[in-house]
Amino acid sequence: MDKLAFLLSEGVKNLWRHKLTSFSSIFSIFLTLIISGTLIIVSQNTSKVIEYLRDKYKIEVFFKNEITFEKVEEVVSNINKINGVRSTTVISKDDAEKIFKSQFGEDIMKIIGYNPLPISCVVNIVKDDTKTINIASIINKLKSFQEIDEINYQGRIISRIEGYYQLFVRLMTSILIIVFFISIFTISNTIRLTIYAKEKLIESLQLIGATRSFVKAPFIIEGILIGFIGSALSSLLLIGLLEFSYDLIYTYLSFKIEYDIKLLILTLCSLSIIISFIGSSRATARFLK
Amino acid sequence: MDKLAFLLSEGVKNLWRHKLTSFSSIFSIFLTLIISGTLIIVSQNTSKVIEYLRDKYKIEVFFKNEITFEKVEEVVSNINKINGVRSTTVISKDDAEKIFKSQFGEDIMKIIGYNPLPISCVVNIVKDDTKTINIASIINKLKSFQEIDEINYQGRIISRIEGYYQLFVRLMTSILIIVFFISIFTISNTIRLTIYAKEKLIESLQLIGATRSFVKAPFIIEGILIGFIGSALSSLLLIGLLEFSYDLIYTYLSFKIEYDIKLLILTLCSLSIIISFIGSSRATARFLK
Amino acid sequence: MIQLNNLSYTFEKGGGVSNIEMSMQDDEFAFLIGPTGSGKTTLLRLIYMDLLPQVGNVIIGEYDSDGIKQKQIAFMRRKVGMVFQDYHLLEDRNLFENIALPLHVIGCSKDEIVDRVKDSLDEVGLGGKESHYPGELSGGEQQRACVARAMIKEPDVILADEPTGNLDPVTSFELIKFFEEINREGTAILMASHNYNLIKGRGHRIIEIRNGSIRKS
Amino acid sequence: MIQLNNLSYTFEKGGGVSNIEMSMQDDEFAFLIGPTGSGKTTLLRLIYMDLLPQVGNVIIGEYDSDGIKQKQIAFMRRKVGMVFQDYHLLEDRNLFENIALPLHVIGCSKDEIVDRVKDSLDEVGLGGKESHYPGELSGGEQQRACVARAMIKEPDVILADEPTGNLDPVTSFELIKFFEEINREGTAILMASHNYNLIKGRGHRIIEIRNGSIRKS
Ligand SMILES: Nc1ncnc2c1ncn2[C@@H]1O[C@H](COP(=O)(O)OP(=O)(O)OP(=O)(O)O)[C@@H](O)[C@H]1O
Ligand SMILES: Nc1ncnc2c1ncn2[C@@H]1O[C@H](COP(=O)(O)OP(=O)(O)OP(=O)(O)O)[C@@H](O)[C@H]1O
Ligand SMILES: [Mg+2]
Ligand SMILES: [Mg+2]
Repeated sequence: MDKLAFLLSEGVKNLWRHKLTSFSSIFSIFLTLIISGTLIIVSQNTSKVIEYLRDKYKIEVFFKNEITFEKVEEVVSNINKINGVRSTTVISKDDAEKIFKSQFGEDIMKIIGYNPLPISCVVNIVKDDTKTINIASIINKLKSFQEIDEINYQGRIISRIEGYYQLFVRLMTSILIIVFFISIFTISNTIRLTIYAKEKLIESLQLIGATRSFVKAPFIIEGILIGFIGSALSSLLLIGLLEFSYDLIYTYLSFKIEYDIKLLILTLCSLSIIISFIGSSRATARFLK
Repeated sequence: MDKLAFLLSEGVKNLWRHKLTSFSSIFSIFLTLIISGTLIIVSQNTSKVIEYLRDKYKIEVFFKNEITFEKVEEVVSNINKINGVRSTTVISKDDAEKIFKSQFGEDIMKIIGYNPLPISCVVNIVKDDTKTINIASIINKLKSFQEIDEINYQGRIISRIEGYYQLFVRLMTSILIIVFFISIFTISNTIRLTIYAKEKLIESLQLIGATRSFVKAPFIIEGILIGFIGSALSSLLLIGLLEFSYDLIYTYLSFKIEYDIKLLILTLCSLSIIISFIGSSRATARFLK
Repeated sequence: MIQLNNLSYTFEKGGGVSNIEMSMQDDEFAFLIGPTGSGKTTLLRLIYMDLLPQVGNVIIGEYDSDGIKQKQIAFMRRKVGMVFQDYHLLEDRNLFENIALPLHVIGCSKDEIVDRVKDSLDEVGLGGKESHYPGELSGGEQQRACVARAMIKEPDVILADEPTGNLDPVTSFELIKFFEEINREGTAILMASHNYNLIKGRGHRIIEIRNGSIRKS
Repeated sequence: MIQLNNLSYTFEKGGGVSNIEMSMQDDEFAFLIGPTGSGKTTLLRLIYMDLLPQVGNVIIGEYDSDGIKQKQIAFMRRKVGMVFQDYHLLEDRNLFENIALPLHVIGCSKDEIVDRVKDSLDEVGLGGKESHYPGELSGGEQQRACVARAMIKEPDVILADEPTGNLDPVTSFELIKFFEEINREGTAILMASHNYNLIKGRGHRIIEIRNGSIRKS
């Protein structure tokens, strides 16, 4: 017990003695964990985000002027059967009139006495992210309807956003890998500095008959402390940020972030233990013969 | 001469001995200089960027339907006299017809036999960044014309972009100030570590009769070396990036970046000298009594 | 029991010891003498296995240097008290902490450590200097601290390298008497020294080393 | 000329020297003796102004400790050669670099440094060990290295603190003879020592210090 207390206090002293380098290790662990935490949350929400984005997909279809509303309804029911189409919303001539008003600031009925605008239909795409959507094939199928005059779609922009999202995930992953190794490196560097500063102590301990594990223990403890502080800080920040942004995002985008605090903290802690353990063993293995 | 060579070689050895912490100082100086370099370039281009953005400002004015083209021309010449208006472009009924076609995929002439769309006019705003524009007052003056039916303007979005630009400049400046102090701090920390490691040497030198400046010299040299490496690296990166992005930005935005390489390098070098000098004197003053 | 069989060790830059053949009983008190640079310190380092022999082997108690593991060396050293020629005191720990270190290593309780450190400091005449850092002790006081540290774990063997170099004749004489007392209680002592006056006529075995070889034993 | 006027210095934790009144001529050779912990090292530290007196003052050559500036202390020290009890050799520099350091400080040229270091190492019998680091030298060799470093700048005064503690009698005797030779060439020497046998009957002045005060001079 007293031996353990001794080793622990030695570890804390080591940490404190090199406050500044310890701080940089804590910071790099912190960074690693923030990034991995973000990635965990992102991956938990990926399907929801893609669903959310696809919800905004729409293809606008304009029908020929002579087509009656009944005919339109028939065509729309066929459109609904196309693979990849989730739902459709028909925009009647009255709806179109309102859109015209908002676009041009004019009441078309007043000007020409009747409504020349065509019936149109908004085609919504399936939201489920497990299915990859081939917009082009849907467009081709729509074009095959003789009743359809023009097809407008913003699909390109939105699938580009989806692409950005995936790029972001991939980028974060690569950054995560980089900062992961940087963390290991800075931790082992910090501990190496401590080992340098304690050269005499280490030598004396070995001459006195301390086993290798006794000599190593304070350095391993130092590393674990650094890891612990880093993971505590990053968990706090992440949870704080989540709590804060949850309401914000819900209010502005009506998107509910999904997360599991227990899983998050657990993952961060185990990651930090892995990093600090590898980092400090690397330092002690290389510098304590 | 031999004394100088001795002090110089001591300085280089110090730097080399703490490669890793030296690296972090070099990196923080590098960061500071990259940010200040960016700010210098940004401030040299501010007026051009604002001019570029204002070039995209426009206010759309719709005339009442009964107003003749001659009357419109008269009104437009009055609009041109408004303070803050640079130029105007009249959009005739024919132009409006084309816009309608592209929006609705329909030829309005074919449908109703005549063109019900109103004449409109795009009002451009002065570009000169020395004048701050009061969009609201221009709008009010436009509203006072009886011939005008509706006014559409994106001014808000674009002046928001201008606001973002200024926010960016301010943000960068604050970050600059922060990293500036972080740099001084990390340099003095690095040198402090060297001083710690050289405690015995310093003590021995003082006991042998070395003056304080002789003892300090290698540490100051170490600091200046760090500063020099940092400024060389950041100058190289900035110039490389500029050369690369100049063509790119010109091709895509037809915007020519203005910069003065000599001024840039000079500023970066003097900044790095200031930082490393303050940093190393701080360390030596505090830790060499 | 210490036994050195045909022991040789040569440093890369020259110097060292060669063909050392020697043995010591469990309760023996022996002096190791020889001119400066003759290999006394090297021989002692070989015995406590700070250096491992290039030729021959060292047997100390149950431990044989042949193929010994790091862990066993640590355990062996817990039974050997060493007084280093260059003290090896830790500059950043005070006298109390320096002397307590060997007890932390073997895992004593806090109370026991306080008691034993106090006793051993009193024994070497350093009582009251517990809070001094090594730099705040005189040369002779540092040397006695080193003796106290070697003694505190009540070792089976004491290897002392020039423990009186910075002591005045009176204090040196007291130290020898102290060593003799411990020896009588059953601790083997091997002490390297230049101080012929102190050594001679005390009836202990004298081992002379010259140029890395034992001359007479 | 060294002159100590009513000198006192007490450490925070106790110990030190008090009311020291003493003077030495430019060509004198004096021994400083006293039991361990009596204040010999403290007195020498006061003379080379590593400690500044709390009461009284030290005059060494043209320098007076009263209100002296850091820079002047540095210049004073260039004329004083010091042999430290704990050597103060730099562990991470080899023997050559250690000995050369004082010459770098006064700004000698490279060639001169090489020549003078070689000569002074030969003088103390360490020729050929230039590339050894302090940890690779025996205790006595380190002590002689320390003597060489003190001597290399041809000082006006040599302050030697226990320079024979790790030397065998023969080498110690040689060192004293060497000091006497230097002294005959006009260098003042003040040497703290425990080794009464070495000192007595050589006709030099002996200053005895006990409990921080000079007893007889
Ligand atoms: N690590 C080393 N590397 C190279 N040579 C060494 C090393 N340690 C000692 N030597 C050399 O080996 C020889 C014997 O050294 P040792 O320290 O054993 O002498 P010693 O008898 O203890 O002398 P002293 O009485 O001066 O302490 C010396 O010439 C020394 O220079
Ligand atoms: N820095 C210090 N702080 C506190 N006490 C000190 C300090 N230096 C020395 N002392 C104490 O002052 C007294 C005189 O020390 P000093 O080193 O002058 O003795 P010395 O005569 O050189 O002894 P030795 O022969 O053992 O070297 C000792 O009791 C010592 O503990
Ligand atoms: Mg030795
Ligand atoms: Mg002393």
